[in-house]
Amino acid sequence: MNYSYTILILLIPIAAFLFNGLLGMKFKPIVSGLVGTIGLGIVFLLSWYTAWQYFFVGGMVDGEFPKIIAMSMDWLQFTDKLTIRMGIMLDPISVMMLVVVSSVSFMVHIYSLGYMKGEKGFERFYSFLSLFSFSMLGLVVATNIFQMYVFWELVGISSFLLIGFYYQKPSAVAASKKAFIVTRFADLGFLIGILLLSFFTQTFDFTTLTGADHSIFESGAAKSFMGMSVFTWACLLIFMGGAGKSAMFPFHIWLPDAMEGPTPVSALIHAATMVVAGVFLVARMFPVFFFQAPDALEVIAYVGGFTSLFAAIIACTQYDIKRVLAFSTLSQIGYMILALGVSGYEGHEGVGYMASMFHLFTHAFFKALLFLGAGAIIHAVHSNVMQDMGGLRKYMPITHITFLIACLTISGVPFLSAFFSKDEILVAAFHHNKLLFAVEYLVAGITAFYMFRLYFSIFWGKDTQYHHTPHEAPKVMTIPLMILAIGSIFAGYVPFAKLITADGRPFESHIDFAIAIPSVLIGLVGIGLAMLMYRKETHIPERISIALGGFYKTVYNKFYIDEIYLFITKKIIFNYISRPVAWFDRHIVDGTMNGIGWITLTSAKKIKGLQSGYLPQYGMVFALAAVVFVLIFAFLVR
Amino acid sequence: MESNSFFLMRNELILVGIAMILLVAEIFTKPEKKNGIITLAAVLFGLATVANFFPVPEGTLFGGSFITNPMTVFMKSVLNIGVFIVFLQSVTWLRKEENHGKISEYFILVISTLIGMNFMISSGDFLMMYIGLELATIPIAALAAFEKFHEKSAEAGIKLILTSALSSGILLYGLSFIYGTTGSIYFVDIVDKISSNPLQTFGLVFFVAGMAFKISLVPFHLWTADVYEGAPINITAYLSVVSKGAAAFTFMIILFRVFSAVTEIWQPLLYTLAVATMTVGNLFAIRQNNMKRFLAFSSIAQAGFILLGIMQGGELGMTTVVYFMLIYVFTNLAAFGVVSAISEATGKENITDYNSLYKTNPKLSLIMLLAMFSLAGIPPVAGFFGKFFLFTAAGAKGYYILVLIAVLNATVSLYYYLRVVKAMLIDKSDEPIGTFKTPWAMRASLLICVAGIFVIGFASAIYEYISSISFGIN
Amino acid sequence: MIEGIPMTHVLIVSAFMFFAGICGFIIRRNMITILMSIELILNAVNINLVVFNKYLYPDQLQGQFFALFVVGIAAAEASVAIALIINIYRRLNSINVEQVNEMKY
Amino acid sequence: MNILNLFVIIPVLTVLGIMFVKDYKGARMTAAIGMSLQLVAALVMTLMYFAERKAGASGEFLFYTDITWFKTLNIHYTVGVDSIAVWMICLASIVVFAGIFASWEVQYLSREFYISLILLATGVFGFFISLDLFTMFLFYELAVIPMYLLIGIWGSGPKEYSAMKLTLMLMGGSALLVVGLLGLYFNSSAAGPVTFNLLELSKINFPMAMQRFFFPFLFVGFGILGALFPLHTWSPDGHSSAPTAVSMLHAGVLMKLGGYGCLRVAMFLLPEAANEMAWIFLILTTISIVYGAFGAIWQKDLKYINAYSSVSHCGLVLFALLMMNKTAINGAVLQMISHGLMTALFFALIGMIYGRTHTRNVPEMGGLMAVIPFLGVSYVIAGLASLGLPGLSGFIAEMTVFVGAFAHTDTFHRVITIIATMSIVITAVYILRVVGQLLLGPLREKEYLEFPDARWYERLSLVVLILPIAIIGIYPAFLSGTLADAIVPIVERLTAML
Repeated sequence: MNYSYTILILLIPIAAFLFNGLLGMKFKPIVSGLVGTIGLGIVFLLSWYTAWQYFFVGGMVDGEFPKIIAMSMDWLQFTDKLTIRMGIMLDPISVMMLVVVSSVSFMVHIYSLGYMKGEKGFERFYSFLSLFSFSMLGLVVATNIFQMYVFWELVGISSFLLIGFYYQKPSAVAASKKAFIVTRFADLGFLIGILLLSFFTQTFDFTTLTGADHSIFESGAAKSFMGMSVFTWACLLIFMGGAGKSAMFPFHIWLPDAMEGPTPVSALIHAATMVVAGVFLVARMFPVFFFQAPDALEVIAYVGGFTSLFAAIIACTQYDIKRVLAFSTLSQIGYMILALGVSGYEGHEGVGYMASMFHLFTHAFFKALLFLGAGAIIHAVHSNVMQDMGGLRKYMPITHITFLIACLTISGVPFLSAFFSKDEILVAAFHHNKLLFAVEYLVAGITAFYMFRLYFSIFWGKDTQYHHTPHEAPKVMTIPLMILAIGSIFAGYVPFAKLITADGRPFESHIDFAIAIPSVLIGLVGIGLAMLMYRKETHIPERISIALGGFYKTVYNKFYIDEIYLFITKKIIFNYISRPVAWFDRHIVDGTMNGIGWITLTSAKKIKGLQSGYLPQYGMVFALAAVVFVLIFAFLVR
Repeated sequence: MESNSFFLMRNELILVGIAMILLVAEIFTKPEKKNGIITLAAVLFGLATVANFFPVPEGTLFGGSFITNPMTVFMKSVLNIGVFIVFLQSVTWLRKEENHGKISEYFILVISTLIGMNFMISSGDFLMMYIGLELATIPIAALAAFEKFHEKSAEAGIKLILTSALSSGILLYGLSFIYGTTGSIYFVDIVDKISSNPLQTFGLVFFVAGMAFKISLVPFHLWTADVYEGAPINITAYLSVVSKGAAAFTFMIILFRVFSAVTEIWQPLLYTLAVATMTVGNLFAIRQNNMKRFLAFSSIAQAGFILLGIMQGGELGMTTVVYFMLIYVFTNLAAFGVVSAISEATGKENITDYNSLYKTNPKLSLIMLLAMFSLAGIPPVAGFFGKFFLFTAAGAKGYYILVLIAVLNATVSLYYYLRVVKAMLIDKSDEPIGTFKTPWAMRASLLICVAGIFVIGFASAIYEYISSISFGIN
Repeated sequence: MIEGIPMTHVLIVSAFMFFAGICGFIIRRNMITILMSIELILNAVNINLVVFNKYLYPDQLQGQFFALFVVGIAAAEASVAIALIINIYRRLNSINVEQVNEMKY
Repeated sequence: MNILNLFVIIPVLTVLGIMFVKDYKGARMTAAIGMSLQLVAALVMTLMYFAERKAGASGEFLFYTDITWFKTLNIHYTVGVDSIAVWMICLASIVVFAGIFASWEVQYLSREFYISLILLATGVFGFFISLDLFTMFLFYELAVIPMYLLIGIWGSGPKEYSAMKLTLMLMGGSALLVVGLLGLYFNSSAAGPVTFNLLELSKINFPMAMQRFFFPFLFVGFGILGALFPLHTWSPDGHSSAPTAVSMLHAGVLMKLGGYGCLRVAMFLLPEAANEMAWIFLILTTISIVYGAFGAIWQKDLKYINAYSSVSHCGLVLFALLMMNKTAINGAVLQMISHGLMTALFFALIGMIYGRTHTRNVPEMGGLMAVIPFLGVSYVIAGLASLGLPGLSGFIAEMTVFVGAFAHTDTFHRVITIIATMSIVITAVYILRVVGQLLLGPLREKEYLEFPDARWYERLSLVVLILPIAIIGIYPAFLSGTLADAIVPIVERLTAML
């Protein structure tokens, strides 16, 4: 089976990027828009075709899905063994990611044609979008960890560029900077992890790392540092990178601010694709984690669980709709990470892995849908604060319906996609760790609550008077909404357990009603509460918030994590490190150099008396010197 | 001895002859024609300079008190070149009204000192050496006081004569002990009898002190700055190049010839002197504003570098010293030429007066720039080679620390040489020195200097020749 | 030569003269005196040369000749020096060496 | 006729040519033509070199020519190149070429300007081609001195002070070098003629005591030019006062002389001492890496920021050299080239921006991206290159260095490597800070609207610099794969006694 055509999946977007970036301003904006969109369309088709080929035509080789290296070229050779190769690897998750990324990206491209219409720098927007698609696709098909790192960085930079798209808006600039630096810091961990891992295993390739042969790990297995084995360290550091991109606690702070970017960008990067890169990374390295660093896996599980709860709580208090969505994204990704953390490897043990991927898949659809819907609303209302909205259902029916579907989906209402995936996650958690299960169970309820809080206060609630009546978004925007809605309804019926599993071998999975029913119930409770509080304009929310008092305030301010970071960066790094360093350099180091010069000059001034211009003194010096030298050399030196 | 062996002292005889001719010419030229003497002297001396390049057989005269070998001849040529350039540079100055009556005196005095120096260089015994020394010193005192109506000039003269008298007294006192302990004043006899007994060390040190006075090594240098500043510029140039060079050559030859047995005494002595000279010279030079005084101290510092070569005590050492002196003649005279040109034209002698000289007199300031770089030892000009080879000589002896000190001093010296460059090219000035036309003689001399500065470094043949004729301790 | 005077005594005398001369050079303010003390130094040298010659190497005359030359040159030196001193006197109406320090540092 | 001689002849001819032109137009034209020829010659030479290698030319240095100069001292004019030198020469000629165009508008004493600039270039080229330590040193000093005039006359700010400081510190460095070189020279043979020839010296195993004594002289002597902490302070002042082209050349090429010398002379010739003392200098370089980066965060002046980042990056070069394995040294060379290109690009841009805003103080500017997009984008590219974005040269170099450095098994090397990796985050911080304040955000002044975007010559010099950065970043193999022939012998000599 020949997959060499898959190279096009990478070439087309980069070509589009170069075209729009270098020549874009030469043409009418729409040209570059179309170039980008059509290019992505082709990629979209290719990806689905690939998926079809891989899963159903190529199928399984002796009972498991093979890892196919579609193409591979040496890029940069470090040592005889360690070489970065640029290539394309096809295996269940990468193919799945191809589908997700290309589909969402395609939708966003179409959608943006309407949303960004008339914006200054339209072609720039599209070139960045293409760049992002290129990097993300390159990331998912990476054949080795260093290639992944390369594209990882590229993804980071394109996210930076897109967040800072409105570069004359200081808040946007700040947000983009924050996003880049926070993730960059996390990537440092990733890099060191790679260095460690690659040094001990002498390879970058995933096929070798995740292969059945574990002999490569023997050299390092014995070594330990501060009580943890080398590979635990390596895996934790690598996960640090993942946590950065996926905005896991404590690296989550950049994601809410990232909403400064244009809404389609938020939909694409900060909901569906880039932020799940961390999940993908862990999934990609799963065997390494599972066999070499189980305790790291444990840590991952707790980080995921904590983040999901933490984010869900904050989400209940936010008013900026995009921020609410951002926090919900955090908490959903928390789910996925946790699922990976609690997963096993063999057969049904690996249900967590499967569920995580499954949820990633479904989440991509409904979260993208939510964001695009939000985009449509903002487009209509020219604001993204809840208080300015209400009763929009009359004005924009399509958006309303699709948004509702999405909300229902994320709340885990039966027979919508997320119901299945979330159920699997809960199952995995339940079998592994009761505490985490309890957390996730709770989060399911909270999720339902804040999503419907959002939904009701936008589409129902008070009848706001708009100075110009909101209108439904144009077709080019609504069509993607509908497509995604369909996706988020039916994505759940994809038989994931048959396709994407930890060990590549399919297994039987079935809805565990013992867990499903309660989770549905708590979801409904959440919805009910939200309806009670926000269906009509009531005073319950205020009273509750007043009742909670300090806690509410803390939550509203996102537990002051940002402030803590600000303190560390601004105060510690700037004032207590960088400034002293600068001072030290100017005054001590440089001072020494100038001091030498100063000493020379002053000594020159001091000794000028020697040259008094006074003849007898000359004679005296002369005679004395002669005599002294005689004494020295006639009597001392011999 | 047969007459043609006088051919061995060819250069001296020629010089004496020139002196005589000038004396006669002085008598038989009318007062208004005196300027002709300048041309005459220049031409004659040029011929003499050229003549001295022709090879001479080795040999001795007067029972070994006068020695001639290729090296001495070459050294004399170096001095001749220097003097010739000085003559060219002093034309304008001599044409001035107040010097009108003293033209031939000038030439005769200079030439007689030169004769003295020649004798110093080829001397085979201390008597000859001493006579040469005095002959080379006393007229210079007169020359220093040449502009006798200028207070500074007079002061320079008196300072020079008194201190030099003192120094020669001390030197003689030392020599008397050498004689007393060895029973001879002939180098060839002394050399076997020299040991490191205190009395001879005493003699050696006093001798070194006396020579150090001529080469102006710290702490025997104090007269230098005052005399250089006071004396007329061309005399200063002459002092700083020719007389210093001659003294250095003699010093080196005698150390090699006579005191070869006691290197363990004079090498550490020179070590000390070198360090002191370079350091103190630099420290004083940093502060100077008067160009002549500045160059005086810079030449003191340069003398310190020369010692590095002398200390090596072998052929390498002599080669590097002579090579360096050759370069130094051109370099330093270029600097002095510019100074004197400016001083003749405008009477300004301070570094601060040179501000933005490049605007008005680009050529002069470029020459000055080259001279400064060459003095500082910056490639590609010759100074770099001269200095580097001196360091090599010191390194050959394993004096790495000394080399380090020397090079660091060179760095310091770079500071004040660059000060001049800065003044000329960078600093802005309200009333810069106006554009003026330099007379032909000065141009010619500067041209020669620049040619020398550029060529000598790259032309390794010169170096090879010197090293082929140089000799070391046995 | 005088019988019974050991060489060392003479040498001591000359040494005294030498250092007297040095001190004179340093202490005295009158240029003529300074010149005289230089003469003192040179004479110390002469004594040395002659004595060495006479006591140690009686069979040759190098030292004495040297002394003669020294005397001669000293005369020349003195003449030039005095000329210059006179010149100074014309300029400053004084031959006090303290006044001759216009150039310094 | 050896092609390498061109690299001395062309500049000299150019200088002579400039002497005979009348106005600044002629001068800059002559300079441009000369340096274009130089660039062409460099590329041709590179092709020839690798053609010969492919043809199986063995021997450490190709185009080897040896002419006796000072016979009795056994000083020769010896030239020859290996792949490192080849790439360095390419780098130098690119930067010089770009520099000429970046300083296209110099009119005050322009002839003198171009002459000194090209003299500087001569020194650099001569340094890279020469194999005789004497000539090498000669060219080294020749390269350093014109800096004084260039900064002092055409500089800005406290130019006299900076120029003097820079010159004196670098000359102090060469003072150490003289001692070291003489040490090598006189220990080069117990009997028979001593030599300055690099090849012959590299065959000798010097006694340990001698190595211990002279290695610091050589390494520090070159290290000063490589901005080795704490002797780097000439760099911020010097760069900030220097005119555009000079900062480009100096940071881009001249500072590389330091690293190159450390590798080629200090470490290659005195391997045991290098191994023994590596740890001291490793600590120092680690300090300069982090310290430079932190120093850059606080600066307000664009050039200061860049100077400090140069300290950090050049620190990385020395750091990698001292790791003494194939990968790390490979990375060091890559880092030299990449840093050379991107820092030259930076300084070129700073000069152009300064030419428009007449200030280099970051807080006084803002929102320039909107008015001068070409310069803005180029600046962003330079910034991304310097914070190590994949697809640009910086990433390649840094990763190679880190992988190489990490190949040491002991904790000391591990720890300092990890500390060194920190720098890439700090770099990101200050780069983005500048980009954010300078280019992005709202337009700060009204009159910015009149700013013209890059002129043709500015574009040319920028593109010339950006292209190689991108090419190296996208297809590094053509560069990093070709260095083996130069590095292997060095590494073998360095690790022989371990």
